[in-house]
Amino acid sequence: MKLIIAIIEPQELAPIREALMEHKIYKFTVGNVLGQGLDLSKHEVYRGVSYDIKLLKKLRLEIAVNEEYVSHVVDAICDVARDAPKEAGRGKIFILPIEECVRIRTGETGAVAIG
Amino acid sequence: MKLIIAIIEPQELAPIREALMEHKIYKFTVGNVLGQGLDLSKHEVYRGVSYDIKLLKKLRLEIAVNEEYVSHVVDAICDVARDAPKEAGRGKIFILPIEECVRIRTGETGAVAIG
Amino acid sequence: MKLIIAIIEPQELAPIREALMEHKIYKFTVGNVLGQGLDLSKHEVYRGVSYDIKLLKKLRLEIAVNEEYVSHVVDAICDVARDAPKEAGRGKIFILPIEECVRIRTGETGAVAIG
Amino acid sequence: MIGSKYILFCSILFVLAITGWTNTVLAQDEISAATAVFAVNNLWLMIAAALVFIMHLGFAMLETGLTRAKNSVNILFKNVMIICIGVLTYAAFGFNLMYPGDFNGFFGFAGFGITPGEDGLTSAYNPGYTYWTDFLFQAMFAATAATIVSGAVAERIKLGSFLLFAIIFVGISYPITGSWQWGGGWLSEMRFYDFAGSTLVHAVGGWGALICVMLLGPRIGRFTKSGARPIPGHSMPLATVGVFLLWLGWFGFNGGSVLSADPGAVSLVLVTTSIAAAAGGVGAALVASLRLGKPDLSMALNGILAGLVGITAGADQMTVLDASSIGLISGAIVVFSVLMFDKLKLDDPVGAISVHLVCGIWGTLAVGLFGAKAGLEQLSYQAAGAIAIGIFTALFALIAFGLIKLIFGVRVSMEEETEGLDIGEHAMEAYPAFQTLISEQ
Amino acid sequence: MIGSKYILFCSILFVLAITGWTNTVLAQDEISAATAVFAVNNLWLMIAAALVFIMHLGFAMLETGLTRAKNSVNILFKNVMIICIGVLTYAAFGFNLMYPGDFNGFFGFAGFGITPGEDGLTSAYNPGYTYWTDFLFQAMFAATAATIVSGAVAERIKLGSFLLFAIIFVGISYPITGSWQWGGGWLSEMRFYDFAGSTLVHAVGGWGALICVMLLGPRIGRFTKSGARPIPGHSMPLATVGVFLLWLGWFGFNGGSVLSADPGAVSLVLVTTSIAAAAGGVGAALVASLRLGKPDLSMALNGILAGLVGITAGADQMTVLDASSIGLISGAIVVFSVLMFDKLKLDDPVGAISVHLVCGIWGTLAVGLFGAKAGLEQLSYQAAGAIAIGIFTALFALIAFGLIKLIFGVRVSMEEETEGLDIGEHAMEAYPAFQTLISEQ
Amino acid sequence: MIGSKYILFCSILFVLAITGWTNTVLAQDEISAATAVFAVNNLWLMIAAALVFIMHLGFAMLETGLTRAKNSVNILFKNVMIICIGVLTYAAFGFNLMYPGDFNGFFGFAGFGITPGEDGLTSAYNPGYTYWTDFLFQAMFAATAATIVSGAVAERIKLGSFLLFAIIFVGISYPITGSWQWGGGWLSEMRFYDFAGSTLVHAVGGWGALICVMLLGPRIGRFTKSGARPIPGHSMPLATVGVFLLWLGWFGFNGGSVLSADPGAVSLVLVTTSIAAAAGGVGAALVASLRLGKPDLSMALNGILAGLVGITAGADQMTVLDASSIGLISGAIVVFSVLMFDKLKLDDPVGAISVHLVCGIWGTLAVGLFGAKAGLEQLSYQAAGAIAIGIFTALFALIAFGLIKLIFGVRVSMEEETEGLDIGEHAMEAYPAFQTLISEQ
Ligand SMILES: Nc1ncnc2c1ncn2[C@@H]1O[C@H](COP(=O)(O)OP(=O)(O)O)[C@@H](O)[C@H]1O
Ligand SMILES: Nc1ncnc2c1ncn2[C@@H]1O[C@H](COP(=O)(O)OP(=O)(O)O)[C@@H](O)[C@H]1O
Ligand SMILES: Nc1ncnc2c1ncn2[C@@H]1O[C@H](COP(=O)(O)OP(=O)(O)O)[C@@H](O)[C@H]1O
Repeated sequence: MKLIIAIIEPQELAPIREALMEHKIYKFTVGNVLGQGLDLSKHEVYRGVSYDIKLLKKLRLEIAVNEEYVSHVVDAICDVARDAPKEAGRGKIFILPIEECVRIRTGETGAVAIG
Repeated sequence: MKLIIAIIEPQELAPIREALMEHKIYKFTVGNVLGQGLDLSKHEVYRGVSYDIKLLKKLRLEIAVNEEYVSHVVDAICDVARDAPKEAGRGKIFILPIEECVRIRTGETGAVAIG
Repeated sequence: MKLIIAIIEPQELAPIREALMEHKIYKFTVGNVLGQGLDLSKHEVYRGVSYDIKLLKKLRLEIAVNEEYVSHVVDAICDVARDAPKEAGRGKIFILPIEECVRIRTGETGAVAIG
Repeated sequence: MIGSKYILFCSILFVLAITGWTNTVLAQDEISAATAVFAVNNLWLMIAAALVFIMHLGFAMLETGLTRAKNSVNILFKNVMIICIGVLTYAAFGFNLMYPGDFNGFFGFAGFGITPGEDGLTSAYNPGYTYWTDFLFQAMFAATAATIVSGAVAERIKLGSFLLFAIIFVGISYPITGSWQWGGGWLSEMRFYDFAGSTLVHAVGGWGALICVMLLGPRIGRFTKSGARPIPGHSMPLATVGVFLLWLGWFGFNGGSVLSADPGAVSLVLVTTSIAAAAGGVGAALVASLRLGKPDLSMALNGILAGLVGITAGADQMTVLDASSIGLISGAIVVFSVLMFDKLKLDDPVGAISVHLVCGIWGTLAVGLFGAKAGLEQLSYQAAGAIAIGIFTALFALIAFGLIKLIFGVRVSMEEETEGLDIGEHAMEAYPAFQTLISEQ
Repeated sequence: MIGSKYILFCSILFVLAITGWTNTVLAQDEISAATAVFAVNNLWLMIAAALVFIMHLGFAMLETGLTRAKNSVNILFKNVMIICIGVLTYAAFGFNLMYPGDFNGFFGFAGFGITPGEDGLTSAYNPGYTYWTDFLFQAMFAATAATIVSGAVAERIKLGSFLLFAIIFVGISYPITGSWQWGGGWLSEMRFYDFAGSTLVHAVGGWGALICVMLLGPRIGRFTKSGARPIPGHSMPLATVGVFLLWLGWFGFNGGSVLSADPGAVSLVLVTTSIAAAAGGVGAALVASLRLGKPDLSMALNGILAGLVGITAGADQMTVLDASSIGLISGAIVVFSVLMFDKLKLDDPVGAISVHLVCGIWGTLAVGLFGAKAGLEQLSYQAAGAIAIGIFTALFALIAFGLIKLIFGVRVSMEEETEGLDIGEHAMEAYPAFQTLISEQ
Repeated sequence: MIGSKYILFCSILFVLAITGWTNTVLAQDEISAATAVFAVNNLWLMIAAALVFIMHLGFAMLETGLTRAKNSVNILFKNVMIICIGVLTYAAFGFNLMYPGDFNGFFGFAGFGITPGEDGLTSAYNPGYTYWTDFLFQAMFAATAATIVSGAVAERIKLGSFLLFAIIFVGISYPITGSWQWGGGWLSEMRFYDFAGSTLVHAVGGWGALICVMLLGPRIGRFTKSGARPIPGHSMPLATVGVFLLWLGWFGFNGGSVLSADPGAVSLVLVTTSIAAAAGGVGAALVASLRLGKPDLSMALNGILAGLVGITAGADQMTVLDASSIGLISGAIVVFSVLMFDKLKLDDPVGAISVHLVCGIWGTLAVGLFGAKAGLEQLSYQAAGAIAIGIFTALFALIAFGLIKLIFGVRVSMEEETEGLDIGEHAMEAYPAFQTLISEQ
């Protein structure tokens, strides 16, 4: 079992979600984060002074899957990004090992619990 | 050392917190997330059109503990859930390995630093 | 590759960010969390009744790095904290193994993708 | 002194009025002057009605600001409906219950609907306003009584049950007690004095609130074994908007209650009203700072309202010094009262009972303690009036809300309360775009 | 009945006015009375102008509340600019287009700029107001027409193109159709009746909105294959503030349209206005509850506005019962209309077309169905007027907005729309401090 | 032209007033007319006072919106207290310092407290208002001076020190300079002209703000080595509400300063006021767009206020064209001024110094450049007055705030500033329910 953490652009959530569904991956968790990366910071202007916002709004996806699905998830996410212009700041995917997974409702554990 | 990530229903935070305290687990971190799972999406109505909200509000708990406490945490969380009706969407627990832990204040590391 | 998760005090983000930059670590992700730890809870007063806020506002940093940078990151964070008074509640660092890392934009993987 | 000038002014108006308008063509000189004075008076009363209207926005904002985000749609909806239903109910029967004309002094009813009589649009109806203006001003007043209840029962009451109670309360209870004094009933004959309604409006609303809160019980988690636990309101800016608008509206509430634009009387009332409001704010802020260590904004806001409610019964009878004293004391009272209701485990999210009931009674008594009417005799009338109206209103509310509780239930389910009434009653969120914090800690 | 008294009142004023002011020193008795009446009338009109001004804040809040946080700066900016540009444009040429004096009944222009004639500041100009008051009241009206459009096109229109359209619309289209009736043109001769502008202001704004929405297309994601998908507004408290302020402002909008402070006429108008608003709110809430299962706050709010727009054409002609019927029907209409426009895939974020166009037409026709003027003949005039003005305005908007679309484009880019117009057009956020939720689900 | 009519109107009133009210019974015809005119005038002044009152809500919202969420309770509390304390202080001694009756032209004091003299409630006191109305209108004015300071020093000043300064400033400094002109002192004899207070209110508040900002220093992080770093305000909707309410309030501020309801004079003033506001908004938006590339909402809002402050000194002296020019220039000035103060490292979160001081001086000078009084001589009086009052106020503020700084300190601790004054000074949050973003980047 792996935990896939993906930092993505906010507007890509909708297409990624669809791509995941096509790969029969229905469960995930998403949160708001700010990220600093390679991407150019944004300019905003306030009362005549423009300034850089260096921490940009990103989404952080968490998808726990069994081994065999890892590549599907990675592909789904990268495919969506591929359609869009190749600017910096498109995000990262980190894959971490999960030792155990529990479905709270039933107490089931392991591979069956994840989906 | 393990990192226990639990996605729970917002209203279960209070009882879970108490259950953890009873098991002498005092430290944890919690954040807002949205989750998509098995649970039926919610209906909301706006200006006469009802629509589904597919990403539901959940909380994400992070509890780092030494090995021996893992089962306590899992039990504490599952027990609370058990008292409530068995609907879908009660959430998941993921257990990940931690390689090292540092208490920022003192620089202590390892098992002593975690609590 | 390691994922460094640091729970820090909100006002320490700015100096930590600078310290990281000095160590040539430019990329990280940060989110809002609430934490319960050793630190005294805060008192707020509302309509004449004072009450404790036990979940305090913290920030959660995620920094993925290659092995050799781990100690830099830990040092950078701990150094900043060192300058400040030694009160409880300064936070924790957890280090987790990353099995794989993907740069979404290019599909690159592994050590090169992380930075 | 003012009183006599005011009476003089009114009697002149009345003389002019009678000789006036109707035989316009005959005596043009006199008439036009009377016409002008009537137009000024009526204009002021219309504007006063608009100002009292804006109090409803004030209440809506105050109540929304002092409660949780998850119940905001519900509170806004209640406040919007109260003014709508209030105006319609008052037109349908409330007005004619409150002003039944000649009656036995306890209960009278002049029939359904509103129509001006023959002279309804001239100064023969009243030297200060037309029939329509009269209705509008009174209707805006009436709806405030229900709004007061709305804040106290927020965050846990069933929408339907509340609206039902509001209709009965605005439509029947408020007009009946109102008729005792403003309708020319037995209290007014007894020489009870309540200039703009410390008792007739505010304490009446407050009694309704108290009874409902008692029958309803506190919000989940409000009182624990270890004592009261505050449930902070979600927006201090909204609460502040509410109080500023209420102060503004009170210019119409008290100023309009002069029932003419008489320069001396109205301007005095506006000054006493503002002085009392200011003193109430300062009083509450000071007491809160001393007693609780920190200057609490929500207490200062309640203090302003307390001062306003406190001066309402005698706004035309007080000197500036009287007004400051009444306001200052109101401000102090409200802080202690809020703490007391916490002790009594009566959960009033916005402090409505402290502001409107406690300070309403205080303001009523203050007419016997300060100002032109001060004296033991007057004080006894004031007490008698406050008690009589209190008993009637509390009983009425007890029976009405009790029956509603029996028949329909008054409280939303625990799940709904936890999740928020916005989703439960309206399937809608007030702030769908904002991340709200974990509220239950 | 009221009508005749009103006419009497006005003619007295006029007689007094003519004999009045100018030869002040000669005949002091008469004069001073006329002076006073003129001052009261003018005072009311000035206050009415201030109340109509506050409607612009109401619109700004309503539109902001019912749209997304990421477009708030843009909507606020548009509303701020509309009132600024509106007042200036109306001074530059709008006023003299709308009130050209003697003209052919279709189009006239009295020249650029505004200057009071010799008698402009006395009752010889008008027994109800000075030239300046006249301008101010009318200017505040004019700007509302553009504001109505602003809400319907929110969240996707280019700022520059919108402002250009607003200038042309307020400066040219609105005054021309306005001159047909209020300027003394052909419609007024035909005996079309539109007391305060159900057609002349609201339907005109609504037609503009409809055409723009058609040329602009819906917001991204608003209509999917599976049907309409709502895009919830981000702040119900702001939307509620907006509606309360609009109701308040309508006291000036309708009450000021009496064009004097005549006690009977103005107070009647305020009562019918409030009754219709209240009935509209109740009507919409009921219909929404029955039809959709839940009492929808945003529908109740729209219902109040619908009632207000519905009564506007005949506010001085209705009894209380008429007003409640008109309001109730308006409230029902608005709910079905919102659902209908959803079916038609016309995306109107705030319901402006349903409120102002649909209920504006309904209100205009209602003058032929209810109240003192009811009758088939009048109904036909009403229909004719509504149609004539509709055709002109729709065509004008089509050409103007069509040309702007061709030349400058009217729609922001897809990226900008997704990211929000605040960043795109203003490089600024409305709420930089708050965490907003993931909106695109 | 207007001036003369106005004087005629006033003298008639005065004659009527003297012959009027007191001997009512004898000469009923004349009297009643005088009564009516007096009632209208007084009514307008009371309403104007209410409108100026609402400016305090406007300021509260503007200041809250343009600062950070973590300091909102503090700013709201300051604004609530300023109006409360301001009214009380002005009653206690401010009013009698500002209007000492006959005095040496520099300093006079008519004693503590307020009581109307024998004629205080009749037109014998003043043909335009009663003593009470006079007090109320003036008290609302006075408090604005302190509110102006409040915005400039936001987000870092100690609550207690600020309130102390506000009391001294409203109670002593403002009335003294006020007495020089409006109290009939040396400036008024010199023929300095300041219709409604570009200098007497706005520049005075602005000088106070400037001195305090200089003694207080900028907010942490506002100026870095690489230049000014903006600290965005947390709510543009609140800021917009604030500006709309301020514009509304200015109808009373300027319109009420006619000191009667004279139709011509008041309506002209309302028109020039609105035109200048509109032109100011457009001017600032244009300049900001050209200079900075994007139409900045906060600049447009400041521009409206700049236009309003700019027209205030000569609102009754200008033509529509003059008013637009003054407004447009004010709008341009305010943008450059905000940028300039950024260069000077003077940190003014809401732009109060640019709006009130810079445009206050500009407006004062504009009386010598535009309109009926334009001329070199008048210009020199204007400059002299602006300088004299500036020197006095700046010195007063320097000494008062300097002493407070020495004795109590004026700045909160670094920790408190970082964490927010809401927690530090009030142990309370403005928005406890919402997730705020990481602000320090
Ligand atoms: N090593 C890292 N650790 C944590 N977060 C990262 C890391 N690298 C990237 N991120 C996150 O991903 C976002 C985009 O990264 P960036 O490197 O700019 O993208 P790209 O690789 O397309 O240039 C960043 O804003 C940050 O939130
Ligand atoms: N595989 C997963 N990866 C990430 N998050 C998950 C996963 N499975 C469940 N979740 C989270 O847990 C929540 C509840 O999951 P769900 O499967 O609906 O619960 P249940 O197992 O009780 O049916 C989801 O909304 C989601 O946030
Ligand atoms: N074991 C843990 N698991 C998860 N979060 C933790 C853990 N320990 C500490 N934290 C987080 O770190 C914050 C500070 O921890 P605390 O123990 O109070 O600091 P200190 O070690 O300096 O006393 C907590 O509020 C919590 O968010």
